[in-house]
Amino acid sequence: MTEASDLIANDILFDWLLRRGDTALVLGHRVSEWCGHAPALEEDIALANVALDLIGQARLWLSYAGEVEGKGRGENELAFLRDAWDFRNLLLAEQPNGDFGQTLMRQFLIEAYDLPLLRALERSADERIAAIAAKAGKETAYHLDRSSDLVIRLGDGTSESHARMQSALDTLWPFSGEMFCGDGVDDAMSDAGLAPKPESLKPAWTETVEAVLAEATLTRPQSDFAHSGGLSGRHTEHLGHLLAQMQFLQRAYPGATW
Amino acid sequence: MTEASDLIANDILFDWLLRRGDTALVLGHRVSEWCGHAPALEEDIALANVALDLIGQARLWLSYAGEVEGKGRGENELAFLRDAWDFRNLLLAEQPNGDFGQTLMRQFLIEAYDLPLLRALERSADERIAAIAAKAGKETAYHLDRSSDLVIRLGDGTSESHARMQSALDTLWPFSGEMFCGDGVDDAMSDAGLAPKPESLKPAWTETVEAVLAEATLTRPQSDFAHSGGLSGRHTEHLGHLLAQMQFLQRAYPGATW
Amino acid sequence: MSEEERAFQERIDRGDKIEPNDWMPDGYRKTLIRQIGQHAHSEIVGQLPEGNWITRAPTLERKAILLAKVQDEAGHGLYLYCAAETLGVSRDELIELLHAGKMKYSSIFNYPTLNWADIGAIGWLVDGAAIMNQVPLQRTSFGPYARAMVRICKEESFHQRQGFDIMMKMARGTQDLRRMAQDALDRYWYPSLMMFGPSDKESVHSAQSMAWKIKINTNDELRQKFVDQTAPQADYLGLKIPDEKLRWNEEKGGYDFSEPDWNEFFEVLKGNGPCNRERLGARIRAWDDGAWVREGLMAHAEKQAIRPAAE
Amino acid sequence: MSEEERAFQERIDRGDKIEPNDWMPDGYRKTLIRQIGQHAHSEIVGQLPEGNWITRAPTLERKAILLAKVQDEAGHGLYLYCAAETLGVSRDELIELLHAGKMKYSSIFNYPTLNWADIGAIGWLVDGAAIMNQVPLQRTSFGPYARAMVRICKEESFHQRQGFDIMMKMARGTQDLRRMAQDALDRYWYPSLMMFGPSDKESVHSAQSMAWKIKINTNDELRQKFVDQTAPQADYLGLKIPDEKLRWNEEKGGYDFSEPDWNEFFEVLKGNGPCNRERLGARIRAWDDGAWVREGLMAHAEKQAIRPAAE
Repeated sequence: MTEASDLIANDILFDWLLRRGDTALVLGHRVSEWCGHAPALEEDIALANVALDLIGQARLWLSYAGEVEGKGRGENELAFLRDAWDFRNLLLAEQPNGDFGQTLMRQFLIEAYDLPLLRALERSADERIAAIAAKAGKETAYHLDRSSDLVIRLGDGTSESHARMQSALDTLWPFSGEMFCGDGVDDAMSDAGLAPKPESLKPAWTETVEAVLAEATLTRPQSDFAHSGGLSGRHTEHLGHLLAQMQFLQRAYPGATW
Repeated sequence: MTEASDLIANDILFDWLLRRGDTALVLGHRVSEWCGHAPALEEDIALANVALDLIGQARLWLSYAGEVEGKGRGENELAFLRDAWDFRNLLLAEQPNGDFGQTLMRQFLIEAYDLPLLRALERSADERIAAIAAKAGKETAYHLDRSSDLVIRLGDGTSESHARMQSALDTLWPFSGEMFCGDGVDDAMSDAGLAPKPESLKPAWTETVEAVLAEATLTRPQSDFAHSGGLSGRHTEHLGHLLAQMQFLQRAYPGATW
Repeated sequence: MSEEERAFQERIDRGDKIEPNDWMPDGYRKTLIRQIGQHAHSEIVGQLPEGNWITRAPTLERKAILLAKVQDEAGHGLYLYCAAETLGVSRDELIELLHAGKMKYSSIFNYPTLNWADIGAIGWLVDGAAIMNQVPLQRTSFGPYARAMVRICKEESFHQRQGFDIMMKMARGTQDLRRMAQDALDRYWYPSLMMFGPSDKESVHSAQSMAWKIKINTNDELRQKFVDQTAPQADYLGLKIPDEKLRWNEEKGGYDFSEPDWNEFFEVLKGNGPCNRERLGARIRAWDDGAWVREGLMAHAEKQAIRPAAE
Repeated sequence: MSEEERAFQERIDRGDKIEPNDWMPDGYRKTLIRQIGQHAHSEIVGQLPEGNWITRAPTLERKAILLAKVQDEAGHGLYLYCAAETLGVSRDELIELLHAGKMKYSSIFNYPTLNWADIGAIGWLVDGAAIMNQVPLQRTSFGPYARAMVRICKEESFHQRQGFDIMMKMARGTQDLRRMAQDALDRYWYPSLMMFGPSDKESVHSAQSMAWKIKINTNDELRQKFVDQTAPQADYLGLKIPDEKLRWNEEKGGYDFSEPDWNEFFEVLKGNGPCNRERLGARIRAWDDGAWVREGLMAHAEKQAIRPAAE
């Protein structure tokens, strides 16, 4: 049985696992903020389901990260006792929910990336990564089907729904480029056969996004300017506020068993 | 020199001081959330000024409370290291800002109570209380002038501004009765000549409120139903979220000197 | 009583299930619509107090469990609206009545969730009381309602166990956590007792509803059963039910206990609960803010309907 | 150059102050409106990054100091809009231009405040750079602007000292706090250098502005002065300026240092800074949400104006 730790330095693998886990955690948190406030009962159920899957994925990635780190931190220590600068999630994941259109567009843009990423990770030289990816991939395929469908229906709906979806796309587009900015961590993971280079996922993402936007009668923004920083801990101002809520109990009652 | 501690049990005085300090703190926090987002530059300045005065008052009351408690807690320990159930502020103070009209109405209803309260406290048998009240009273007189004036102008402005002010009044009115619900703490403070009974402040408050509402062409709600619980630590759901933000740094970095 | 009514009552007395296309008295239909609709609304509004802690759940596992629970509740709402729809009223109509204040939801959801133990207390006490109400309704005379109840009860007992598990962790935890657990019990005890409604002696509708098997037990019977079940659980947790009069009565084979403050109950019903304005306001805001989404989906469906299939 | 223009330039050369009712060239007026307006906008937008930490300030004293500071900034905005108004443009017109993206504010406020030390760094570095720009403007040729600057500079130096005090507390605090301080310096150093603008060699407006004494020093002079002042302060704090090339140059009597990334500067100007969309969005939202308030106050004033005084 191959183990990643034979192939790569632990701190690099740890960092890479945090990127996965933190993105799922922060995105799941955002989606969970909708609970009870969605535009229709079916959406309340669907959003809760997405949040639940993402929190589940976060637990798998973060538990593994904690083991790799080897300092005794588990999923909860990593989720609740790090400040924003130690989070490694994509900036896109932490963007506020905005209206339902903005939440939906954020999910679509990330899911269209996550799916090819997870598919590739199923072939990781590390069995643990491959197993997590296989489980998460099934969930994400379902989420992406759903978000694609809704983006199409709301993009090609009323003039108001079209305008809102276009505005959501324009707002979030500059945060999409970060998904494809590989760095040394990604290179090392790729060299070790553990993960694909982020750049390699761009064609699949672009294909999905362009097909859906076309059917949704939405216009892909011209600029390819991309915000970045999330993967190295430079976040937007939103993350700190999110964590202040998320971490309150663990911070206020250290050492308690819940 | 008379000292309260000769006249009353420390735990009662402590509780009473927390009511003053927590109300000022939580209300000041709410007002400070407006920073940079007010409807006009003059309002940004005025709201910052109100917040500043309230935080200043909170510091005086809470410092005194800490001394009375005698367990080494100062203003910061009391502000940042207690959870919601140990806060003793009025529920009205923790209500969300809503639109500018709701913030303004909240301030007016509390200031119309605080002014006669502080005037009475200037005659407290405890010199420290009297001194704090004298300082806070001057500030509050100014704030009340301002909020009364604005309530009148917006109540008797456009039909939209009238409707918004009326809605603010209707929303907040059920939280105003708590100000006049005295309990054993208040009785003991009153018996010791340290503070007035809350009930005794109702005529002055009613007079101010009715005069301003009349000029503002606003209708006083019929129901006298009153929410309560703040003074004994049963708050609304809002306070926990407010504290999660406010206390984050002190909780996340215990023992640091800022 | 007309011929039809007599035949209808005989079917019920025999234990037959009434199905949507069967003849039924207007009063039966109306009562059921009110009861099922109110139950559906309660599931939906009930998402809000628990939702208040999803973003602050203390561990990822607790967060996942709570999310799953709230998702179940939305699902229950869905079954129940479907059951109501078989009686000829649409979900949107019911929702409009809710938003207009013309239909109620369970008053318990007008109480705030103030610490994490409230999530435990809601599972333990509120879901516990709900189950007590609902288990007999699995045998209710209206088929779709009875079948929805079977499914709902199964999930609710699961939620109740999870709630009890939270309470247990907290009641056996640090001093702060024990204090939270006791605080939650103190606040949720009487509102839970109120969930069974005032004594049936004061209710005019009860007799008819019981004849129709829409209501199976009296409010007081269920309340007693709830107290008898819950009091030993509180003991087991080492928590104190906030009732000085609570004690085992050997003679009646049940606990004696204090009545909740029915004035408070009627105040909350009138709109003066701690959170009425907020709960209904949140639902109305969600509905209004979501109007463009529902309209967009409808417009798209209409476009699709008129497009040639080949496209 | 016309007779009037020559006389105007002579007054400036003599050191006279130009007052609002004096004759002035159109270009002088326009340049001043742009410069003062942009400065006013910067004070207003500048409330936002600091406002982001008011609710999370770590002690009550720090919260009060920060509130007072942000209040001062709104006050500065007010003086500056008043100074601009003397040139014949209203505050509302200027605000509309800002919201339409036709006037700028200082790009530094498009950077986020990510930890509490950023509040220190803004005081120390951003206010420090602002003062460096503004102190000479106390001698600018336009009277109302020069006078506004005197008042503003006094308050700004106070803010700078407070910012330095925060940095000092953190740089000498726990390991986490030291890390915050260094992180803030790392992120704010180059954006602060950018505050002086690109080298004047590339600026067409600079020569004319200097002749008119609207601009007193070149951008490069001020940037050098800023680095020379700040580098020893960083040493004193035990923090490391993120510039490998930074070193004292005995010969020129100043520090050598790396240029900031001017591509980033132009990207931020174009709207691609980390927070452009949010900052401007927040201001527009505040303005739009406040429309009813401004309209209400106006309507009331009109009613008062037509009411008999006796009322």
